[in-house]
Amino acid sequence: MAPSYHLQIVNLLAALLLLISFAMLSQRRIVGLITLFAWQGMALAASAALVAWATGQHHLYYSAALTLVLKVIAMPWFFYRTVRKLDVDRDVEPMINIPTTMLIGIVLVIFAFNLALPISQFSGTVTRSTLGIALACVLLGFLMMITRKKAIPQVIGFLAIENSLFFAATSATYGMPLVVELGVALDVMVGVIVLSIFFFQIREAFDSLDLKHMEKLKER
Amino acid sequence: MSTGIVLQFTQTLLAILLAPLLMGWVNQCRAWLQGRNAPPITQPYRTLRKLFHKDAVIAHNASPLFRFAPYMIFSCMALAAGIVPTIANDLPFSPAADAIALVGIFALARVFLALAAMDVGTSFGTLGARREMLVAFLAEPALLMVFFTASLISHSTELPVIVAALAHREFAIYPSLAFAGVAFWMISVAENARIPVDNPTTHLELTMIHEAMILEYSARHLALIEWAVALKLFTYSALGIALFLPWGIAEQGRVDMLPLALLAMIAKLLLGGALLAFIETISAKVRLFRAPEFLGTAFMLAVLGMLINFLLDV
Amino acid sequence: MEILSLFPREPVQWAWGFVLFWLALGFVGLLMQGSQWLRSGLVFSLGAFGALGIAGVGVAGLMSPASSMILPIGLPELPFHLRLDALSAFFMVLLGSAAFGVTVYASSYFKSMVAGSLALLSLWYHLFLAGMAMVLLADDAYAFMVAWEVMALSSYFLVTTDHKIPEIRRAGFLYLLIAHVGAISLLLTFGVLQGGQGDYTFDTMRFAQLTPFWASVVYLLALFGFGAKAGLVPLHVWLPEAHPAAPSPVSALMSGVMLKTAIYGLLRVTFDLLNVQVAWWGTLALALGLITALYGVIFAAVQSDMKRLLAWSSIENIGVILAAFGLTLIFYTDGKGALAALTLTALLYHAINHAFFKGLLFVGTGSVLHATGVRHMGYLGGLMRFMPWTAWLTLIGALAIAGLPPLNGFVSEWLLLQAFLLTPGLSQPYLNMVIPVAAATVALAAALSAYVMVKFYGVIFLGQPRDQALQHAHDIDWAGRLGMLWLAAGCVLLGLLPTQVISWIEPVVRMLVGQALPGSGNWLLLTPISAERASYAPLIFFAVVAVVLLLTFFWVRRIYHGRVRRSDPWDCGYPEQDARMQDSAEGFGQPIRQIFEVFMQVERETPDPFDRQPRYRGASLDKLWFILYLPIARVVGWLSDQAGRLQHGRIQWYLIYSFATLIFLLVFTR
Amino acid sequence: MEIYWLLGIPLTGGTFLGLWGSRKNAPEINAFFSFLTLLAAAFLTYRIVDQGPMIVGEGWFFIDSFNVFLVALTAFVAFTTALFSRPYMRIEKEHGKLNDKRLRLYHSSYQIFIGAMFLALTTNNMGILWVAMEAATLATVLLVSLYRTPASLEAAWKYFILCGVGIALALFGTILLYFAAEKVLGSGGGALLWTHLNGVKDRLEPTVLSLAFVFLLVGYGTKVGLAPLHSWLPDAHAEGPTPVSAVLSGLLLNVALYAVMRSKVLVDGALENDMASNLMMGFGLLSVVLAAFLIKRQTDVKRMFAYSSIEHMGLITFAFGMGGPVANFAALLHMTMHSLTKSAIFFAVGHATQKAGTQLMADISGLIKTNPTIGWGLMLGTIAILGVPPFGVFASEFLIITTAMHEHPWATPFLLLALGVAFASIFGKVQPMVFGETDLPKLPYQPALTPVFLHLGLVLMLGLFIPPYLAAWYKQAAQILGG
Repeated sequence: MAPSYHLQIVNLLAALLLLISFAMLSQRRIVGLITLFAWQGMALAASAALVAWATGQHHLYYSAALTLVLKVIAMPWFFYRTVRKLDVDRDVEPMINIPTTMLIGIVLVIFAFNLALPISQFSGTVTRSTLGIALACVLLGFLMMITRKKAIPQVIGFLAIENSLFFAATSATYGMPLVVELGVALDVMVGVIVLSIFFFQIREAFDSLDLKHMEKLKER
Repeated sequence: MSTGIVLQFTQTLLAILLAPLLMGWVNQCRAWLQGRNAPPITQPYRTLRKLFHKDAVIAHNASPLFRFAPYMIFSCMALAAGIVPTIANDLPFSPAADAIALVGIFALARVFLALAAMDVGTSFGTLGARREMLVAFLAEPALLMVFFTASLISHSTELPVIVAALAHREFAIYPSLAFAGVAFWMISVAENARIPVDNPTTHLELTMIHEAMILEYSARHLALIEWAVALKLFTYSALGIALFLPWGIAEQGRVDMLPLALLAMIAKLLLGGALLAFIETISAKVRLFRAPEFLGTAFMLAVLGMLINFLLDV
Repeated sequence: MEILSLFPREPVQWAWGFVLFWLALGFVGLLMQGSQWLRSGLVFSLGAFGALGIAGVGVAGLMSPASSMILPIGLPELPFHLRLDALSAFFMVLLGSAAFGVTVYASSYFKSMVAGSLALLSLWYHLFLAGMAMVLLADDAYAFMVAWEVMALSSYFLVTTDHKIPEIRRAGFLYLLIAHVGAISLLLTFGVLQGGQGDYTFDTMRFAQLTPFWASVVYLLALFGFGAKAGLVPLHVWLPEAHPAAPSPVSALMSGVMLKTAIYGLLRVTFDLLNVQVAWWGTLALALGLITALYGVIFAAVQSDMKRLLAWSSIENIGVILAAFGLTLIFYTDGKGALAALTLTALLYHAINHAFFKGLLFVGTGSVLHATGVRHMGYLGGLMRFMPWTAWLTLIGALAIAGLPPLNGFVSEWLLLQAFLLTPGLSQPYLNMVIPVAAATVALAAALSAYVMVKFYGVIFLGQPRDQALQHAHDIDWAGRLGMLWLAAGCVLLGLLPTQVISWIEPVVRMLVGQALPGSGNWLLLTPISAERASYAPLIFFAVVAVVLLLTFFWVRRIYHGRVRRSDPWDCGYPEQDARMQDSAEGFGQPIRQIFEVFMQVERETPDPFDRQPRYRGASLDKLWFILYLPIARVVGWLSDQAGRLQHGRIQWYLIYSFATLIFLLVFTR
Repeated sequence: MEIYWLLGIPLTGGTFLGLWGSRKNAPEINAFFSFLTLLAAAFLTYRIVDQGPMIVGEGWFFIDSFNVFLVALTAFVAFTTALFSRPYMRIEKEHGKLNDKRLRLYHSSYQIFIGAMFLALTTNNMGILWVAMEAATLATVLLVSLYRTPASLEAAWKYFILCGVGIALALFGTILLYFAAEKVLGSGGGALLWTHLNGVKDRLEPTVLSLAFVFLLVGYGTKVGLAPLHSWLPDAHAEGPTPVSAVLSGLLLNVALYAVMRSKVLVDGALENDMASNLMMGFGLLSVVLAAFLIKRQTDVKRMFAYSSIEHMGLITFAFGMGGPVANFAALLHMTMHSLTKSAIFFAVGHATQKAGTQLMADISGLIKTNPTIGWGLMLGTIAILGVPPFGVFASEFLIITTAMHEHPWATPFLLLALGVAFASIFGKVQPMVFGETDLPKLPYQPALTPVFLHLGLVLMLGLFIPPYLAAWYKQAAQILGG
């Protein structure tokens, strides 16, 4: 059994993750959003590594490294590039104003927690309580996707969901089998590539990344 | 059986021969009532004779149906007169056609008359046919209902059985029969083209029904139709008598009763004819559009009679 | 010996053989690259031969006990079960005998069609026949439904043969839609009837023990499903559209035979598959039947399109049949077997009668259409002189359907009315009240149908031609005449030999209600109950009329000279004589319209005094369409608008849907 | 062994076509690879029918009669679609809607898409199943936006985002599954193998599994197109090229439903209640009804048939929800029939729209005149999909509706209503397209309609006669699904 301060650190990281999610929710500028996303990835990698060290699940080191490479370096860099290229770095007006979003977010967190409460009892892992936080992050990411009106923030929300899923996988269950991890990572990478193609297509079709141009297909 | 056959033929023949007489009698009564000096009672026979002697004039575009119809109508009426018990009961023909079939026979004759009227394609012919069918579609079911009322009492649709049931049993009051009687009266007035529904003596195009249909007929065809009309009147009167005052009709195989029956029959017919003439004189012809209402009333009365029968009599 | 063992013995095997023959014929007709004569003449006359075979099989089936077989097709646990018992055998006879005449007629009617469409048409036509036969043979729910829908589908394609015309397309669409909805409700019927665990054979259904509630559910669903096919008011709207749209022989089959398959199904489910009957079923069916009969005949009276008129009159006849069905149920549930037998006999008798005279009338209009190309009665008239065959044969049909003795229509009506007369003493008193009114309604409908037929026949065949072109109308050729002759002969024989026909029907009646009519010893005399009760001897009747007629004729001829002079019609001496002065179809229907205007949505187009060429147009439309069907359509449209609102293009909203669903489920499943 | 061929051929095909680029006979090569895949699938199927279920590759792959029949179906439809797309895409190119680059993209990702679906079907590992589903999505996103028109881009974007989110939820569900499993099976690779899970399903923790199933259902359900998660489906089907629409609604939806069913089996084992069944019945009914009413207001033919796919998927889901041998059998049968018929319809529609130059039904009429085969193909296909016998769709609908009436009578009014409305809407719109007059000239080229009539012929045959081995196959599958 690993000494308890590991757990405290992991829980701390979990709290940090939640905090970052909230920050993303309230962040207006895209660049800031990307930075937060990078930080989230960092926290993720750290927690993965920590859990790996604490529990001796070595394959978690690989996933930690993978996360570091993908989500802290590759993707943020890519997003910065895109934003610069398409210069879309303006203030992002969310559909619902920030305070309201925050309130909804808090409600969601409470909901997630007492949803996860009965489950975490059964967890054999040291970091059972993190499941609730992961779930909360998923829901917050979802909320962010709903509230943002531009393409890139929406995608970042999507990736935030991916992050929290990954967090759930690592901290709550000590990681999925490595193959799955790799597969997931691969999918995420391909997804991002596809996205990059998309951004340019959308850009050249609508010459902006604002989603309001994409409401033509409907029942009328 | 042989007596039955003989009876059957005599009765049918008698009916065919006597029918115009009844017509003449009615006309005579009416003339008296209206204060005219009457034609002789044999006037109808003279008319028939005259008509048979004439050359037939037929429209160019008349089809064979036109010439075939009068014979058809006549023979239908003859059969009808044959199966209604006038003087003797339980005739060999009568099982061949019961009350419902009788209605069917009338309908057959009527349809042929209407078709013949439409055949030449004159404005009046079609008009008459339409009006005739209009009258019929209410009168026919009403007549059927009258028969039903009678046959619900006698538990049979066989005319002889009905008559037997009504005549040869202890006297009983049937409220339903009262309704049926009134209905039957109204129906027979309509069916025989009498006032107040139709007027056999008018040729005013606005009002005529029956006359309009036979406008194109002449000579022997006309004669046959006239005769058929007389037969119809006779048959209806006989029916009314058989249903509503059947006393005196000879029972099964009672040949000795026949003369009495014959006398009773004639008496009743004279009475009925006079009554008909009287009512015709005192009543005015209704407008054609009122005719459906008149007949509707008859229909309702008949149905009511049947209902009453279910309520009270059974 | 091998050959002999291959050789079918049971009637059902023969029936299946003939069905196969029809199917094969259909595809041969599709693929055959021959002359028109080869196609229409050969294929259709072979089809007629098949029909004759089916009729023969039916007769054999009536004679012999029920025989059944199993085909190696269908669902895995559920191969097609076929069974030929008395009931299906009787309807087989109906199908075969009516279809024979119609198909013989068709072989000459379709001669003038273009090759391509004729090839398709012969395929659908024979598929249609085969489908109807299979409906009668099927002994499990799946086979039944397949046959049922094949019948509907092929008839749909027959209806839309001339699909260039939008009205016809609309008619076909309406037809298939209502047929499909009815079919779904039949599915539900069988869903209740099935033993569960997917055993759909009728045999197991016969032994299914249902509570009265579920039995009633089955009955109502079946009434809906079969009623939709039979044209029961208010499910009748497709019928006056589809039947006129189809080519006349097809209309004849649809009206004469296809509607009867619905009656067959109703009898099968109610009396054979269900082993519990509830009293009020009969009253419901009786009421619906009477309403249908009256509604149909009233609208028939105001039609001006001849085929539409016939279609409405089909609705009337179905109504009469359904009323008989209701009476049968009433008597049966009331334990009055003899009366049930009587009404059931009347029902079956009327069914086969209608097959014959309606078939005859429809092919009659077919040859009118063929000769003149006109369906609207306002442009016809006087055809009796140009096409005597058609005219005289149609006259028989018209008299028969008008219920006049001594033809067949009268017999069934007579039997039905007798049943009405025998009702006193039913256990429920309220029925004793209902019955007289019912009897009155039936009588009224019958009388009105006479009105309708006088209009139909008089306007089309009598009077002066309303159009000069009609002068050149030519009669149909010999094959067509042969077909019509067969149908007309059927009308006459069914009218003259009721006792024989009833003795054929007897096994069916015995099978369904347990007993049959007591036959009188005398083969001339039709006595349903007893000689005192009622009797009818059409042969004597006919003989007397004929004899009297001949006697009078010869007497007149002998005594008086037969000189005849031809001249213009007199017409009260009016100088102007014009074909347009005759009653038009609308004019003839006018009084009825005036009396029953409440049921109709009347559209009039009256000319004002200053019209250059004044013309009058009047149409009496079915009010039910406006007060029932259009509102339903509107409600559906409104609902779909509401549904459409959900889909309004904004991705955030779509995400909210998923989010809400997720949250809801999470809350819901805790 | 066949299994590796099955997975290998499409992937090599994809890469090869990617390299081969737009040389002239790329479509033929595409069809050729699809044919090889079909062969491999046939061998595999034969093996399974011969020897029963088997586990390959130290437990990574598991093939039983349930997924092998989907494999066969997928391979077959993929092959016929390749045949159809060969002339179709050529003409699209002639019309200038496509260029060589996109055609190459189309061909290579078509193969990869097929490969991904095979992986999803054959894998034994719930995690890999998820990965494969995601891969299939990614492979098709760019196909949907192949025409680069604003509309197609929008459709693809919605497809990507909605399905991405959905699939992410499915991943969370999978994690929860693993979370519950590792306590029974211990952590490591074994804990996600379906066979192992199936072995111990009654020991899995119910509360966790119910939660997991909610996530899995919402996640994969999005890809099945269950209302109200269906919003992406009509857009993607209507805007993508027709072959893609055909495989999307003919195959992808099935595979997604397959994933749902795999997890349902586990959940049913773990929870003794019928929570999963009720959920599926609810979703199914909702989809059927909603789709029926949405069909009524369509003007675009492909969009309309996309909604009809939703309707049928709803029907299948409802049937699976009812459970029991008959309903499961019916649902599997309906899966087959729907894929065959719907893809056939899309083929016919593709040619029709290509000829008319529009997807608006109002502007298409008289197909029977311009090209009888297309006309009759569309007409018969429509009749088949509407559940009119003797076509096979009726067989399954017959079983579904009768069973529903027998076991859940409350649901039947909705079914009756929905089927009636759907029939009226679809048939009322297709009839004037097929029948009636038109001024369009006859087709200049011969359309590739062999697939259409091949499919319809099969559907017709299955409606009248289901071969015993096929039936046995269905029955085993139904049993696996807890018959």
